[in-house]
Amino acid sequence: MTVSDRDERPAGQQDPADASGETFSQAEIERLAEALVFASAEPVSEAFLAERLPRGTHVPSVMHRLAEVYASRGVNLVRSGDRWAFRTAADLSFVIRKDENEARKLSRAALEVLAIIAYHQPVTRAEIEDIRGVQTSRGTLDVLMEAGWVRFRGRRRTPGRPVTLGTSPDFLDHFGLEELRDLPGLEELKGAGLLSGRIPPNFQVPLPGMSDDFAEDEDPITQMDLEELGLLAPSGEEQD
Amino acid sequence: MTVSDRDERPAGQQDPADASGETFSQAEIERLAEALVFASAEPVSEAFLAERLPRGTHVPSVMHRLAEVYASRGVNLVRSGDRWAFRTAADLSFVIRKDENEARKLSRAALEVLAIIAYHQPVTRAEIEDIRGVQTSRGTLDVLMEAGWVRFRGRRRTPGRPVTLGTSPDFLDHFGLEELRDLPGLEELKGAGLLSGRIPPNFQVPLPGMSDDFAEDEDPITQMDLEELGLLAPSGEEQD
Amino acid sequence: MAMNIAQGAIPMDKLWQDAPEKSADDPELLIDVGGFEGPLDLLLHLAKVQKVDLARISVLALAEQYLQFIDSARRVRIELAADYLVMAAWLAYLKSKLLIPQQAKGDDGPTGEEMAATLAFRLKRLEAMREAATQLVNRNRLGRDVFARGAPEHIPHRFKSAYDANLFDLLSAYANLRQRQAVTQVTIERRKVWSLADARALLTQMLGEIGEWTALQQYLLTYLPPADRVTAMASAFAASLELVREGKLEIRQEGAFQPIYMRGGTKADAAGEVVVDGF
Repeated sequence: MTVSDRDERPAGQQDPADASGETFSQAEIERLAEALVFASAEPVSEAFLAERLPRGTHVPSVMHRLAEVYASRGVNLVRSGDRWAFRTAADLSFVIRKDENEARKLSRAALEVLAIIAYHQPVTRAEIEDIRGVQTSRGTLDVLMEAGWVRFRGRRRTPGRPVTLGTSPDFLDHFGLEELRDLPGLEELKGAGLLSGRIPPNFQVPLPGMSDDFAEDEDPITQMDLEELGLLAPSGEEQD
Repeated sequence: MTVSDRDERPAGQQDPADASGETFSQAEIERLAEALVFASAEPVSEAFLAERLPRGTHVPSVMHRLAEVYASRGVNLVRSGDRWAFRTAADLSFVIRKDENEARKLSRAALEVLAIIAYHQPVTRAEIEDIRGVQTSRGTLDVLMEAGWVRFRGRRRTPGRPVTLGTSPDFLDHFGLEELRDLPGLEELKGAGLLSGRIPPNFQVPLPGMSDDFAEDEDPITQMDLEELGLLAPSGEEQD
Repeated sequence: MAMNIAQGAIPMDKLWQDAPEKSADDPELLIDVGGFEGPLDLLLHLAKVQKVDLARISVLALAEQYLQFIDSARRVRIELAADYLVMAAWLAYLKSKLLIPQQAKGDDGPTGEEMAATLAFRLKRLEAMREAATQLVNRNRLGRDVFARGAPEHIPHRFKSAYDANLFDLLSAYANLRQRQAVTQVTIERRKVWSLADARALLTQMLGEIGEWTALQQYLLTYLPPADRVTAMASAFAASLELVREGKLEIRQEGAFQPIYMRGGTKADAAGEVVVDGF
């Protein structure tokens, strides 16, 4: 299927280094230089460019011409030492710098906990630990709460009345799901190659219900509960 | 985590969007847009640009103008979906191509499944299997998902609510498509009814004769043919 | 279904080079049928080798070739995956329908010609997708022909959230976790058994377009290796009952030990009717 690259090249285009017979226009050489600097992960030396540009090209003059072209643009071609690179124009760096706090990748543990909460909700902390076989560190749930994907749903009507966790509307939004029932089931996970065939016959993937319905053995969480959990200041001091 | 952008901005520099008093020239706006897209390796969405360009900027027209400016250069501004990116010009691939970062090779099956998903989306696994006449091996979809080209789209509103698959924005970016409508041959395939699950009404199949006769330009398959195809052992070794 | 095809197995020609050393009567010989991706692929290949234009293909001739191929393969005891055999059964049925003039029995099921058209359509569609795939992969691809900024200065947020994760990450994490917990010590022996799900899929596949009473199992059994027959029969029967319950299938049997006739049900969700006269 992958045809040799050389065969795909439009006829008439030759490796510039070999193109002793051919002459490249000024514009062509600039295009080449521009593309080389753009695609490079590091500033590009003039020696590197000389190797790739048509034989006999006077690299410094090409680069200086290019730098002039870009001087008035939002991106400049700048030289440091004998190496060239594209950089955002200094006066515009504020638009770029804005984004320095980049989205962080969720840790594997956080992904696991989030997925369990999504599929098994309403689920208690103990149940999450049971499924994962390890204790969930405090920070993991905090991260998910902070991301706004996980919420306290209610309390299980069992001894100790453990808090149940579920996903939030933001979770659906972020992961592009219309509703919880859109989470792929066993067959689909298998089909996508995510679950291998080596699973026991009684293996099941729960089908989460609608996010807002309370389970039979679940009570809505109350103001009192949140206070008890230390999640809200005692009432009276409540803001808003 | 996400500190408000406003607080981080160096004093004296105002958000262009808030600079109600200030007017930005066309050229300034283009410089900003250019800087924002140039700085990123990934395509940048028009929504992202709209947030950062002066209020009231008609982003698509700015981008189209910029794209024209860059059309003849070694680096082009290209659209994929509602996102924009700078990419080296395709005709320069021969100088820039680095052997180390060859694009990943897809198996024949994966490529076929990818094409089916692209042309038939939203499509269920069962439909893919119907088209290929074979089960999709475990891992094929996995490869496509991991490459980031295929995603779960949703679920079909039919019994069993099968998950539907489609392509991702990265698919467009990778294959240099502005939008799905630009898939090669899409209109012809649609016109020929080959993207539907049913036989198109105008689909003509010559009625086979009521005998074993082969057509004029047709020979019966022979033992020799099967050997040639490598499907059978050379005769003589035949068992039974 | 494709369980009998070793994934990425040795191509046929390689296989034959070793053939003399191999015990010729080894019935467990697994092959990648020349690298074919299922019966449709094989059919498409047969059509191409015969230089038959798909637009004017003779389905009957193609069916003949396919059946000859399967017969030849069985003669040399090549174990073929179930899909190939099901297709053989279906083509044998199609052939019989094409050769025997249609009797006006008031059947509203598709004629042999309609079935042939369906097959031709599927082949053409698959071929079109192959062609599309080739065109796609030969486009200027990012990282091969076209390159992104090598030294990006920022990454625009895809999401508003401060955390980045996509559905695929989430699902893989979940699947891996559950799998890890589930299969710690469980090893399942691979048995030569047709599961209910297998049988169901096969029946549905075969019955898809058949609207008249047909003794389908007979076609099926002709093409199954003897060792598979009992399990295939049992599973197919169980699966057919399940399909009847769902209204996707009707079955009829004249008497005990008589052939079981089946035909596609009328509605997918209507209650099915079981007619078992013999009991």
